[in-house]
Amino acid sequence: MHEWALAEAIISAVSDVAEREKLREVNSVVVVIGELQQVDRNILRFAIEQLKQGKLAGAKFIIRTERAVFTCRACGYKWPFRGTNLPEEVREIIHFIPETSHAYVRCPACGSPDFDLSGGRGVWIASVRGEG
Amino acid sequence: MHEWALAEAIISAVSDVAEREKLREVNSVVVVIGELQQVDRNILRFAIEQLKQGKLAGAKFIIRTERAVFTCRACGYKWPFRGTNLPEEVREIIHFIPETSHAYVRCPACGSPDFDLSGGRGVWIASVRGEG
Amino acid sequence: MSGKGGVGKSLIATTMALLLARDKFRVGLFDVDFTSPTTHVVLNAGGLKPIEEKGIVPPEVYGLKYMSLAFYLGGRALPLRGQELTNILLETLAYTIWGKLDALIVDMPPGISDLMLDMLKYVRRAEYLIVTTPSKMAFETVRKLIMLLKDLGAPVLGVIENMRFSDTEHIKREVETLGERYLGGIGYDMRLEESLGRLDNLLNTRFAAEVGAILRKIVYLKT
Amino acid sequence: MSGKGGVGKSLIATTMALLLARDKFRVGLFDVDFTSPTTHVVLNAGGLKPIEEKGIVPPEVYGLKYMSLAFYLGGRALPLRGQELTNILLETLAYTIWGKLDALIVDMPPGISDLMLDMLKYVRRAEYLIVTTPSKMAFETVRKLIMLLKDLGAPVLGVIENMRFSDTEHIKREVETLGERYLGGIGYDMRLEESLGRLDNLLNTRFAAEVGAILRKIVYLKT
Ligand SMILES: Nc1ncnc2c1ncn2[C@@H]1O[C@H](COP(=O)(O)OP(=O)(O)O)[C@@H](O)[C@H]1O
Ligand SMILES: Nc1ncnc2c1ncn2[C@@H]1O[C@H](COP(=O)(O)OP(=O)(O)O)[C@@H](O)[C@H]1O
Ligand SMILES: [Mg+2]
Ligand SMILES: [Mg+2]
Ligand SMILES: [Mg+2]
Ligand SMILES: [Mg+2]
Ligand code: NI
Ligand code: NI
Ligand SMILES: [Zn+2]
Ligand SMILES: [Zn+2]
Repeated sequence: MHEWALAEAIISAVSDVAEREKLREVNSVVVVIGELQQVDRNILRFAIEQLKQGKLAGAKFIIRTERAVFTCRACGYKWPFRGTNLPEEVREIIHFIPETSHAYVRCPACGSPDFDLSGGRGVWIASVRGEG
Repeated sequence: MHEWALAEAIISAVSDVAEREKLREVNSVVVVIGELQQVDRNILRFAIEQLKQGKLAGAKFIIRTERAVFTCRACGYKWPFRGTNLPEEVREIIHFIPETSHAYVRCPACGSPDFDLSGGRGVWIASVRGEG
Repeated sequence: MSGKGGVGKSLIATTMALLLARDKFRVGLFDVDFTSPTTHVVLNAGGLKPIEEKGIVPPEVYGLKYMSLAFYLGGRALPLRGQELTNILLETLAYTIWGKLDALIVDMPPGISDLMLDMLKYVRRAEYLIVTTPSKMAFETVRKLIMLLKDLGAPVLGVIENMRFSDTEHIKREVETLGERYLGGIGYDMRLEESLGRLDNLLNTRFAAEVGAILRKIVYLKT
Repeated sequence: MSGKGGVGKSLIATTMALLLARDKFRVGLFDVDFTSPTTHVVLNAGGLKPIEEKGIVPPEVYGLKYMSLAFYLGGRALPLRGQELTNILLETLAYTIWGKLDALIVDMPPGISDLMLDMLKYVRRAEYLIVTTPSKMAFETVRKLIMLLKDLGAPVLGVIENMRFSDTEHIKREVETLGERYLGGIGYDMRLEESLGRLDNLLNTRFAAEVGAILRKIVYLKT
């Protein structure tokens, strides 16, 4: 991902919200990033700090992660991507093309390769707080 | 479908509801049948009339049909199965295995064979009315 | 099954079913390659119609009970998405009245996708017969499929090497290295094409004789 | 594409891409047979790794830009349901940086299913090259596919008849009856197998010469 472009997009979206909600000042913003989304959180945080200004200058940006979850289609068992014991190289591949997990992951309960991987993708703004 | 077995199942399900809801007498029952479900409505009606007894003896059975609808995955257009101009033989095949419609039907708006066929399957009891 | 297309799955499945039926076994053949069925070409049975009566009664061809979507398509293509393949499999499994059978032979599509996952999920008693050719391009996929089925603990009957042109042993060695049974080779048979759709001719080809030898081995192993 | 497996789609697609690259065209090859990719066997390129940098930069093989899931699977099987095939297609189309190309050759899986429907839906500029063999069993499916594509108004470049053993004209006649262009035949080439993975050898086979003749015809028709 292009963290600087992403930071710009976040700042601009938050400014729009502040405008719409007629906020004088923004206090805090929660940004959620799917854990499979390839974003360097440190670069993103740094870029946001550099870019924020005007009504947003004093806002605290909180970056949360949405977890990705596997759900077995054969037995219904659910388990977190995070908890899966995979080599770093494989995690990167799955970050990149999540469906490749079907080559590497099996349901811990029944051994099936037939599961859904849901959540963990996309970037969005969950909340904007401030003074009106 | 085995209309007599289906009638028995409907009567028994309605009796259970009457029991649970503590009804002295059942006045009317609405049964919904998907239009793709292969049920001879006349045989079913006849079978129900023959089998109903006890609390159900005086109940009026109303049989409704749930329509099947196509939704195009390419352009989003929706249209009813009912309205499709198909030879009787093909309608029977689609009744039997609804997915075979992909060989015979095209989206009227964009010509695509890539559509969903939803609704129109299954049999269920929509309501039971009576005196408690 | 194979994972790979064009290795002879359909022809071998159909020939095995015919040979079993000739030997008076009660056998069914179910073409599950819903978007591209071909067994009706071998059986010359595309024009048959199953009887519908409290379910689908599969027509008999040469003594075997036969079910294919080709009956319903009048030569048309049937483009289907994965979920629809699953729906059809479950519907046809539920409605088809096979009766008592000694064996139901299921002809699978290529690919490692919905129908294979559904067989693993829903048809727990299935046993898998794998077909490859001597070519690297076929065995690339077949190797992966074997590894997957072993990994999942699915019962593999063994591997057939079809369309052999020469006497190489590399596939046999590869199969045995993977810990599976090499059931035998079948030569490329130039006379096969003209026998498609003519069952008496087909059962007299060298191909059918070689399929028969492998079939006896499988039946022997299972009894 | 073909609908049918094992007719030579992957080998023809790869050979065409190599021939175009040798003639200095800017060409990409994308293996979309996600559950059973094979073009890396022809190119001997399974061990390559694409560079990831604001997207996937496909590695170059013999002058062509090449993308396959085989890069990511370390020889493992990748069982996938239809919706997942669609997801991968859209993700890889979005992330792969092909740059300026004269042609992107897409190697399709067999079957008339999710990926074919997705190509029709999302890749509107695609043109379809169809491969069959002389066999009734292959042409059964290919006929249906041609009829479907015509019905949908999809642009068909023509039909190639691969793995010919004799000089029959029945496929040519069938194709022309369907109103499509018969682009030519390719003989069964016994030396092909040993050339898989050896690009210089491959481009010197009779097979490659015949693919080249058909390719020139296609390029000529398009200009
Ligand atoms: N042993 C063989 N000798 C000659 N041709 C064969 C042989 N086995 C299969 N074929 C031919 O190969 C093609 C593919 O066979 P098919 O059974 O359709 O494969 P699959 O079901 O694996 O796609 C068909 O044209 C078939 O007639
Ligand atoms: N003209 C030919 N002569 C000999 N073998 C061929 C020829 N074309 C294809 N093959 C072989 O046939 C098999 C199937 O080819 P492949 O390209 O994998 O088909 P598909 O992609 O349609 O499944 C491979 O083993 C390939 O090497
Ligand atoms: Mg087949
Ligand atoms: Mg079928
Ligand atoms: Mg291929
Ligand atoms: Mg691939
Ligand atoms: Ni980045
Ligand atoms: Ni009935
Ligand atoms: Zn499970
Ligand atoms: Zn449409």
